[in-house]
Amino acid sequence: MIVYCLCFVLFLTGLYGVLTRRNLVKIAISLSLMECSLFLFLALIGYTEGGIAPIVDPADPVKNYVDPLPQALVLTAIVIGLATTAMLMAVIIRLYRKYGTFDIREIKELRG
Amino acid sequence: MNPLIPLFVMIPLAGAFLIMITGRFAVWFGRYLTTLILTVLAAFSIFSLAVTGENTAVYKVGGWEPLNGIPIGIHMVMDGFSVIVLCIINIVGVLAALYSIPYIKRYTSENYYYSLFCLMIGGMNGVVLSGDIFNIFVFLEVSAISSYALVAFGVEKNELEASFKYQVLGALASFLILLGIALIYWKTKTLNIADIREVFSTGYDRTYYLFVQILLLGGFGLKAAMIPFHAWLPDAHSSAPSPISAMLSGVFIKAVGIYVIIRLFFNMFIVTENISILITVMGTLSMAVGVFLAIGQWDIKRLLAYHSISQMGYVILSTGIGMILIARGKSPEIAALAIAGGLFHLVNHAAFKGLLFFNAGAIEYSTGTRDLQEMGGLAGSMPATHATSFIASMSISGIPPFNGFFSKLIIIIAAIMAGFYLLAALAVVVSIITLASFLKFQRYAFYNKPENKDDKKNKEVPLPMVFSMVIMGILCILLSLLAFPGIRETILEPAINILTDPLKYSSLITGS
Amino acid sequence: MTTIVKKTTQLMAGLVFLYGIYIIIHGHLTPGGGFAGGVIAAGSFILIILAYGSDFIRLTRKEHGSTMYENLAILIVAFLALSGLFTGACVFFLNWLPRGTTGELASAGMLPLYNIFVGIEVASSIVTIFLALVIFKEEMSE
Amino acid sequence: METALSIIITLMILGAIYALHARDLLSAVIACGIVGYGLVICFLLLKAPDLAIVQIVVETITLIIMVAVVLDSSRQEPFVKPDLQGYIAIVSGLLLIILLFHFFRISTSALDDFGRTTLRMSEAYIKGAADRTGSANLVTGVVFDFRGYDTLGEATVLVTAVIGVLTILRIRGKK
Repeated sequence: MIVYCLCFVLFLTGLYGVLTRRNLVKIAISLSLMECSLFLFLALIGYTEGGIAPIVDPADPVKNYVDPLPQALVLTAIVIGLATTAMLMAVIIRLYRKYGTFDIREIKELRG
Repeated sequence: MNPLIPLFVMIPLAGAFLIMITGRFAVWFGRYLTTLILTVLAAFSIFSLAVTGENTAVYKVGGWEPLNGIPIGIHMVMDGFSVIVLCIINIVGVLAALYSIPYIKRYTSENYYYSLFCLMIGGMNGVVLSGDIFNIFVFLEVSAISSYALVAFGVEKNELEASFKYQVLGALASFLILLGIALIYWKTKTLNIADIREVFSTGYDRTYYLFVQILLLGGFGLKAAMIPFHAWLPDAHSSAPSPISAMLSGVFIKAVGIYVIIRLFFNMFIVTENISILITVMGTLSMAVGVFLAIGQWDIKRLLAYHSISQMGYVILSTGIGMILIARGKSPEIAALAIAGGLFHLVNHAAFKGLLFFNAGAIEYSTGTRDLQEMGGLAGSMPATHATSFIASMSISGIPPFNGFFSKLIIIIAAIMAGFYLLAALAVVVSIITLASFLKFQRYAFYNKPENKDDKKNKEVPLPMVFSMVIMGILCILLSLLAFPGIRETILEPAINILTDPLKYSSLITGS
Repeated sequence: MTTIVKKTTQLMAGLVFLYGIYIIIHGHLTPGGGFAGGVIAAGSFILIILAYGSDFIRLTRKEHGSTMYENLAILIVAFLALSGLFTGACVFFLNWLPRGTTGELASAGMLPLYNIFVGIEVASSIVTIFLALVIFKEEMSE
Repeated sequence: METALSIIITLMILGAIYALHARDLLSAVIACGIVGYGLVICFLLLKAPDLAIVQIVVETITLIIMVAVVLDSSRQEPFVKPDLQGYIAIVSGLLLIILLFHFFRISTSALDDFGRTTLRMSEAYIKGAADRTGSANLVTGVVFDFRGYDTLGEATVLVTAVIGVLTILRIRGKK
C-alpha cells in the first residue's frame, strides 16, 4: 500500500506546483511530474508478485506474467504526454518571444 | 453490425492526413475536402438517427467477441443518445466548415486549419461513439490538442495566452480523468463501460465510489467548463477564430464534457443521491454565476462565452434533477421529463449558440471590431446577419416561437413537478437576465448608431457565411418541433430510455 | 560544434538508427515496438541536428518534408486498419493476415506492418517537432 | 521489492520538490529529469521493459526540448516575495493536497494490495493470447491487436501535436 501512497504524493507534488508556481516553465515541469506519477501508478496496478515480463517464450508458454493491459495503457499515455509537452513548450517559447519573461503575472492581456 | 460506425472516425482522420500531404501542392484542396467530408458525415449521421431509434448497435473493433461474457476488445456503441450528439457535431461542423471558407482567408496556412478542424471532428466523433473508458480518454486528447492549436491559430499575444491557460487546465483535466481511469481499473480490472457497470452492481465501497466520481466529475467538468472550473472558457472561446468559437461553444464542450458526464454517471456508475445533488448544485451555480459574469461584458465573443456557461448550467441542472429523482427511486416520469428537457436544451444550444458565434464572426469580419461600444447601426448594412442574430437572441432568451422557449419551459416544468421551486424560479430569473443581455447586444450592434461614423464601408459578408447563418436560423425555428408529440417520441425518447433504464446499456455486452 | 563531435556523431547516429530499426522490426518478439523504435530512430536525427546545428538547417531549410512522411505513414496505418472492412468479415481493425508460428520474425499477421508504419510516423513526427523548434529559433534570431 | 520501489519513489519526490523550488530554471529542468529516469528504473523493477525503453528515450527528448527552451532565456527565476495572493494560493494548495491525500488513502484501502492483482479483462490477453494474435510480446499484442484502435488514436495525437506545433510556431498568423 505504501508505494501507492508515495506515488500519489508525487502526483500531489505536481498538483501543488501547478497551483502555486508563477513561472511558465515551472508549470510545465509540474505537469510532467504529475504525468510521470500517473504512469507509475498504472504500472504499479499491473504488477503481480513473482510475475515475469510479458514476453512469451514459445518453448515454455505457461508462466506467471504481469498484467500487460496497464502497460499498454501507459505506452499510449506516454506518447500522449510527449505530444502535450511539445505543444506546451511551443506555446511557452512563443510567449517568451512576445513578452520577454516566463512570469505569469506579467502575461495578462486577458482579464474580466 | 452497422459498418458505418468506424467510418465516422476514420473519414475525418484520413481526410486530415490527406490535407496535410496535398496542402503543399494545392492549397484550395483542403477547404473543399473538409466541406465534402463533413457533408458526407452529416448525411451519415442523419441516416443513423433515422435507423437507430430504440435499437442500439455495438461494433466490436477487431472482431474480438466477448470471452465468458467479459469484453476483451474495444467496443463502439451507437445508441439513441450518442446519435443525437453525433448529429449535432456533424451538422454544426459542416456549417462551420462552409463558414470558414471566406473567413479563414485572412489567416496564413489554411491547410493546417482545415487539418486540425478535421482532427477535432474525428476526435469528437470518437469520444461520442466509444464504449470504452480509456478509448474516450484517447479521442478526447485528439480533439483537445487540436482545439488548443486552433485557439492559438492567430498567434497573437492574447491568443497564445488563452491557449496556454486552456492547455494547462486541459492537461489537469486529463490527469484527473486518467487517475480516475486508473482507480477504476484497479478495482474492476476492466475498461468497458457496460462491463464496469456489471462489476459495480455486485457491490462497491462508498468512499472509493465517491472519490472516483469526484475525480471524473472534476476532469470532465473542467472540459465542460462548469462553474468552479470555468476560468479557461471565456478566454479560449473569444480568442479562437469565429467558426472555431462556434464549434467549441456549440459542440466541443457538449461532446467531450456534458455528453461524457451524462453517459458515465447514468450508464457506468449506479446513480447515487450525494453525487447527483453535487451535480445539481454545480449546474445551478453555472447557470446563475455565468449570466452575472456576462452582464458586464462589452466584447461580443466574451459575452457569448459567458452565456455558454450559463446555458450549459441549464442542461446540467436539469439532468441533475433527473438523477436525484432516479436515485430516490420515485416518479420516474418526472425524471424522464427533466432529462428530456436537458437533452432538448443541449440540442437547441448547439443551434443558437453556434449561430450567435457565426454572427459575431460576421460582425467582426465586416467591421473589424468586437467591442459593442464601437459598432452600431449595422441593421441596414447587414440585413442577413441582423435577421439571424435576432432569431438566435430571442431563442437563447426563451421567447415563445423559437426553440429555446420550449426547452426552458420543459426544464422549469420538470423542476416544479419535482418540487424544486427555488430552482425553477432561479431559472426564470436567469432567463430574464439573458434576455436583457441580448437586448443590449441587439441595440448596440444593430441600432444605436454612434456619431461621426459612416456605415458605407460595412458590407454584408460573403455568400457561404450568409448561407451558414441562414441554415442555422432555420434550424433554430425547426428544432422547436422536437417539443411536439410524434417527433419527440422518435428522437428524444430512445435517448431518455437508454439513460433512465439501469439495465439497458449494460445488457448490450452480456446480451441478457 | 567541433570536428571531433561532428565525426563521432556521424558514426554514432548510424548505429542508433540501426538499433531503432531493429527494435521496430522485432517489436512483436522482444520488448519494444513501433513507438520505442521510432523514438530511438528520431534520436539519431536529433543527434545530427544538435551536432551540425545551422549547417544542417541550411541543408533542409523547411520542416515540410518530414511532415509529409509522417502523414503518409499514418495514412497507411489508417488504411491498414480499414482494410479489414474490405475483407469478407467486414470488421474494422481485423488482423486478417495469417498468424504464422509464434516466435518467428514473419508472424503475428498485421502486427509487424503496424509496427513499421507507426515507427516511421513516430520518428518523423518527433523530428518535425524538433526541426520546427530549431527553425523557429533560427528565423526569430535572423 | 516494495522497499526498493519505495526508496526510488522517495528519491523521485525529493527531485520533484527540488525542481519546484530551484531558482535556476536549468537546474529545475534537470531535477525533473531525476523523476523521469527514476521512473525508468521503476518500470524495470515492475517487469515492464517496453515501457522502460520508451520512457528513457521520450524523457531524453523532452529534456532536450525543455533545455533548448530554457537556455534560450535568461534562466534565472527572479526572487519575488510572495504577496497576499501568493500566500492564499500556497495555503489553499496545501489544504487541498492534504484533503486529497486523506481521501485517497481511505478510499483505496479496501482495494487489491500491491502485487496481488486479480484479472478480468486481461485474462484473455495472458492465457493463450500468443495463439490469438501470434505475437510473442504480449504488450505489442495488446497495443496493436486487442486495442489497436486506441493505438491509432494515440498516433493521431502525435500527428495532431506536430500540426499544432507547426501552427503555433508560424512567424505570422494573420495576413
